[in-house]
Amino acid sequence: MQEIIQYLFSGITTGAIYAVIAVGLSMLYSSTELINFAHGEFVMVGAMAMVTFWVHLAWPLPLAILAAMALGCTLGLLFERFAIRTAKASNPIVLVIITVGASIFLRGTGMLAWGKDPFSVPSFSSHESIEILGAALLPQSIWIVLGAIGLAGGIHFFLKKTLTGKAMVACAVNQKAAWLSGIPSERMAVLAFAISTGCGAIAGIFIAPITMSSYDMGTILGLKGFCAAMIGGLGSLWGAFAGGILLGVLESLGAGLISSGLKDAIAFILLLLILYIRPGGLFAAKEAKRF
Amino acid sequence: MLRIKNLKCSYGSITAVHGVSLSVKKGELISIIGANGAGKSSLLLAVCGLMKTWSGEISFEDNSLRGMSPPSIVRAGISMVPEGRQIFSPLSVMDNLKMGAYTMYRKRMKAEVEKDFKMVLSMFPILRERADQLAGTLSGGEQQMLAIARALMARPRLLVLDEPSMGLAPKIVDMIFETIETLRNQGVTILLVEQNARAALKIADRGYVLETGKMVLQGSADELLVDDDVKRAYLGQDYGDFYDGRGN
Amino acid sequence: MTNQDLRQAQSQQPILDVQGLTKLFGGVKAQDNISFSIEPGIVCGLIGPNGAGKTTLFNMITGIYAPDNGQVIFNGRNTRKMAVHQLVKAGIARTFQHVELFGSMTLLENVLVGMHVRTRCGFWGAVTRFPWVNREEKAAVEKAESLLEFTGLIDDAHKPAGDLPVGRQKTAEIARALASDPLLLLLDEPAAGLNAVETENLGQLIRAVKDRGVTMMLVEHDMSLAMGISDKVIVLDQGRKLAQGTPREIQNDEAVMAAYLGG
Amino acid sequence: MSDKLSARSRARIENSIFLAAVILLGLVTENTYYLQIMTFIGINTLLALGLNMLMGYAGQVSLGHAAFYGIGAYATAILSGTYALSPWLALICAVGGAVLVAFIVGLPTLRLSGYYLGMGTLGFGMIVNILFREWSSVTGGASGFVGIPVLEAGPMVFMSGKSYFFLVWAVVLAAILICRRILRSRMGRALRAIHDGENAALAVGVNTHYLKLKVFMFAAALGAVAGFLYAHFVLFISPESFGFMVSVKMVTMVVIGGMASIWGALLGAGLLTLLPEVLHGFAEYEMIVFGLVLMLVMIFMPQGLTRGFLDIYHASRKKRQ
Amino acid sequence: MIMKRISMAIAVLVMALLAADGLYAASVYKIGGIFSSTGRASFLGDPEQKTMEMMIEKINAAGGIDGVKLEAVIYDSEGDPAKAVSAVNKLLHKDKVLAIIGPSTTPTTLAIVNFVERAQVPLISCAAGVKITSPVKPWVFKTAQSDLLAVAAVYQHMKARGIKKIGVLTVSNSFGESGKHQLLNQAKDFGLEVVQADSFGAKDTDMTAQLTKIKAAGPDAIVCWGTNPGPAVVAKNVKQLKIDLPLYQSHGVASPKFIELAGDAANGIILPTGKILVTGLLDGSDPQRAILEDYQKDYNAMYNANVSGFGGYAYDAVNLLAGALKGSGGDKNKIRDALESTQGHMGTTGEFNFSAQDHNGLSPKAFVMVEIQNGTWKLIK
Repeated sequence: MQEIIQYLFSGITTGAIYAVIAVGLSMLYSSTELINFAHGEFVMVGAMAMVTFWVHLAWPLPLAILAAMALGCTLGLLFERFAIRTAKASNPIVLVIITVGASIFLRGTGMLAWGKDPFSVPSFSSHESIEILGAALLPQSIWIVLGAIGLAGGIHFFLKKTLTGKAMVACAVNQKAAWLSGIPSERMAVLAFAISTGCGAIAGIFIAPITMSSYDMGTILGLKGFCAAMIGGLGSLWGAFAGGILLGVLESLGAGLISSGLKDAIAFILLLLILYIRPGGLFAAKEAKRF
Repeated sequence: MLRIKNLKCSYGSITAVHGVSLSVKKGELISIIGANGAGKSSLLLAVCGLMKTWSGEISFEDNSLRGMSPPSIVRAGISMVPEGRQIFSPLSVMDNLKMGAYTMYRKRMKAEVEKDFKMVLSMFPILRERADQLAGTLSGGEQQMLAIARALMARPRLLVLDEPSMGLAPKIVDMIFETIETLRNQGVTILLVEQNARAALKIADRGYVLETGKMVLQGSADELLVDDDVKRAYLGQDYGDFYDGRGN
Repeated sequence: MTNQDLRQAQSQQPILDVQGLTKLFGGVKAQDNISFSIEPGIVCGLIGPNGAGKTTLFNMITGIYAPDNGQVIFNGRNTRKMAVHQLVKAGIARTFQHVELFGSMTLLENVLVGMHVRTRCGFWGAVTRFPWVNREEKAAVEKAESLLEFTGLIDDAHKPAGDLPVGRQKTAEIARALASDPLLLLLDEPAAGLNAVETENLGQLIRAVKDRGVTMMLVEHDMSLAMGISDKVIVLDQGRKLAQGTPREIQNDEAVMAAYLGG
Repeated sequence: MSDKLSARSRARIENSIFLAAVILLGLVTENTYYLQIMTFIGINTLLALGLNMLMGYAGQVSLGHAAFYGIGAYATAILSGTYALSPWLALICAVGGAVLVAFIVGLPTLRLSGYYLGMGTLGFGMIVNILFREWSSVTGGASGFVGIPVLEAGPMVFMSGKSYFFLVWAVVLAAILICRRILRSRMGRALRAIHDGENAALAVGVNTHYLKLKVFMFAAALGAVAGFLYAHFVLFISPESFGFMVSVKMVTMVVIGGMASIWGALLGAGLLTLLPEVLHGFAEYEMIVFGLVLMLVMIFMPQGLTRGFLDIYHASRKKRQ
Repeated sequence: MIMKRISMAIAVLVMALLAADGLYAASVYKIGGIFSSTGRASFLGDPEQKTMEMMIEKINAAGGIDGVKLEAVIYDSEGDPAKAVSAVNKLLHKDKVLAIIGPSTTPTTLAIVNFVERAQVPLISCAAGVKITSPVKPWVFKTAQSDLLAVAAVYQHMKARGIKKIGVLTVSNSFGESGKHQLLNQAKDFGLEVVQADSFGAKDTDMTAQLTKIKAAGPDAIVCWGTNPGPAVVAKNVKQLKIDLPLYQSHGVASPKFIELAGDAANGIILPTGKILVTGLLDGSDPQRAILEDYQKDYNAMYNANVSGFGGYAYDAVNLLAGALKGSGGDKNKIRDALESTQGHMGTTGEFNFSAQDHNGLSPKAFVMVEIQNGTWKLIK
């Protein structure tokens, strides 16, 4: 029993990270119908920026977090402006390959900027774990889960309550009508990119203290985030969130109860089953037909 | 106010409009009628900037619209109620209206937007009742009213309506046309594109008849209402006339 | 049994019998209890204002949409469980409102694809090129060329379909549809985008196809053509059948007039 | 008729030029290193050819194609290495196994579309890769499989160098011919029809799902052959050579070369195999340059290199006239 | 647009031309190197490459070998077997090297052994896997201690402490897998019982699930076999889960980086290591001390960084090769034979005694056990 609770705690922590990554991917998808395969690299940028700003430059924590986020947003903005928008591709697979190129480029840049060694970042608060029902809960896990909820909530608020957010939704549901209402959809796409990559950076910021950061940490995380977004249903914000948590918990339970070597396989088999049974994901928002 | 000269539109290899000219004066209600595929919608797409591949001339208040994007055309003062309504179904009715006022908000004219809300909601009381509902849950007629209201929120000097009666029950159609008439009486210049010729001509000042991408008739609405050719444009000639008529 | 025999055997009963078709899109009835039948060998016009549900009806007959209620009996068979390609094999062919030829392929190849259900060479046939494969291919090409001859497109046989003018593309779609030896041919706005001369030629072609014994249904907005060519006209309005009759009956029908010109 | 004849004879001329080029390169090149690079290009071309049929013509993206590559390699490694079966028999088993797996996986997966299809194939690729790694008693696990025999056919021994170069390129040539035959046949016409317009293809009676499944199986077979050739060339395999990034690389080869083009597959495979070799000179900047080249090619030549070069050629000719 | 495309095309062409870099011949001994300088195993390859470059420079500064200068040709395998194969072919056939040092990892080494065997070029690998030199392949040698010896050292220590039941946690890559194999195989010889064996992914961010499972099995100690950064996460997770058991790690994390990554959680961890890590703590009489200090000093002066055991493998490899090159006149067979008959060569890793039966040449004495205390290493005697 105690073990199960421990597995759940671990799963929810990892899941919350996947969730933040998935939320960023999903949000970009819902406004531009693009999956950014470089998303994981923005997670890396966030984590490595924390290493630089907080550990090396010893900036105050809030400032370091803000700076790391800003770096993520700016890079996303530049990426949209100079790569995605310049590309006049009609076939979305071409855009996807561009993001693959960007991911390799960013990884290379990261290696050059931060070197090949991994780094460790201290926890936001004390290291001591809290004991609940005989299972240990890390304070950083609480930070991560709270952060994930806060972030998803924040995006929810932005999309539902602010004029710009609603305009972004409007562009996503009906770009033609949005244009006819005077909403500049290109600017919305840039904004969506910046927010999405910002989310990636935030995931990196949260993850840095619980694990080790290195220039090549992003790929697998981006992939897991992609899976999570798929499980939840592309374009659905809370679906992505739930998908992330579910994937994390499945992995943890799989590792704990069945086989740690096969845990990823277990997660992927369930993912395939979900896709077969509910082809649009658990919380399908709309038909995802792009390539 | 709006002047179109020798407009030609084509999609790929299909030419939908072959050299159409028309004009709309301030305060007028103009109807363009014609059967499906006559090229009415293509003409409107060109006016609103959604179609780029047109040649000829379109000018609004003496400024050419060539190369302008839809948002800048909205800012210039033309609002369009698109065919099939195209409301933002996952947003609430109120939010749909806010989207319509997007350019107003961006011009920092919040006070005016508030006034417009009042005006629009009093014109369409049903929308006030459903202000918080998701737009997708409205009935067809309500959606059409919402689409019109949304377009009005941008304070257009020219309102363009594309087939507002499409797919609606006759009673609702009557209501919509009454609303359009009221708007005209309030001084809004209106360009109405319709299949429903009688209803459209009844409220219009002048009318144009399009057939297979060409302007075949134009004149005052009253003249057109009684014109036999209008009927022909819709229902075709009868069997015997067909091959003779084409043979000439 | 060849198609010719089939046609004769079935000639007594309607080739297409549509019974109470209903289709909902998000709770809205796009088709509401539509019933009609079509006798073999006739041309049936299907008209109605935009959004009346004509294309939806076509999509249900050709198996692209499954009806929410009602059924389609084609040539004595209920088509409910049949996939699109099975329906084509059974003898239903169609053309599209917006030309949907295979643009990068030549006209001849387009027509050959139209013969897909009447030929059988698969992967191994393609790789091994056994004599029967070559024979089948040769026969198919000959038939395709004769169809292009029939539709007057033979001069363009080896040009990419996408490079042709619209008029010829529209005709080519009909040739492609005929390649599957259909019993019933559905034409969706064949005259859209055509000029007067082309429309007239199209009328001639439709009559020639009719003379080959193919039953046709056509959606058309060019009323001169629709009324001129049809033996029977069905009028749809807002997903319901409004009227049915000869062209002349329809032209004088009050309800039709109201639907088109407004009340 | 003259148009048709010229199209056919053009294909024949292309093939002959290709054949001549391969033979010439094989005879002239003495340096084993260059031969080996070209051998890898050949293996990658096989992969790209199969995937190109799937992506370019059937319009189905697979992000897990390395799985079939791996199945081919591991099947032959285990059968010929562990069980001492003749490699040529192992090849038949490898291809058969890959096709069977493709059938079982493709049946439900190909019903998905867009990103969901991408996800489905990605998941499949991951699962297969994890199996390679975890089933260590059979596959050798993460440390890889040692002891793959060298290919022999009668007196011929295919060791690295010329013999293997010719073997691989003979297979590539055969694969190109098969692809061409398919594309010119009824099946290929239906495929190209799906590429031009899936709805219309469906409406003229093409069973699109079945056809996609067939192409998926064909691509899997080519992948398995490539895996077989890889295994007997390198004589060592490990799960890393068949991971997710390899799948992505294959998709990139197809897209960068130009979809729905046989020579595009060759060009894409060539570029993506050569580029890293060339970029060794950039040392630490290798990844940056590689990413940039990938992005720039896709931004400015979204149709891929084949079309991109043709466009440049046409443009320059127009200018001259 | 067209200009852009043309310039793109030119760029691609120029790159292609760069491939055909110059062929020049000189009377030098060309030595090849293949290391995982980037990629997952860059922590191995990077110091190895740097060390090799440094050593070659040093030897040349001293006048070369028999008056002939050495030239290093080094390629990056990125830890990818296919890239290693391409690199080895380049070395064998384009650069025509006399001998090859590296690669850094077991799979990349296994991937190329067939090629060097066929080309009959001596290879001195820097990877740890037992499979490399067992069975013995005539042309393949290695300088890294086999994990066989590392496991023996760890189990020896456990046995001395009276530990009976252990939990095993390994990384799922070749290093961890090979380690797991040894851990499971040798346990009986030392009277140990493995109550739970688990693994984690090289890029996993959290190992609490596996540790919870191991904890539940009730072992007396936990052994983690992996390379950075995973084991550091394990160390942290063990502290966080309040698992109060001795934690053993492998020589794969024997570097200051591990202490930096694991922070406080590193304290109390016991691991086997080559002597290089604890040079300062060694007895003055230790025969390896002088050579270790030398290496340390040179490396520090050149790269302003601390040495690691991994770089030491390359150091030994270059020295062994240099010894074998002497008097060989560039004959590969002579080099191989000289390598195989090397006896009593003192290296950073240990004392090498090669023979026809042993191409690793090290004994368990190559390892010492250390404990991390207050962020530094403490030698356990």
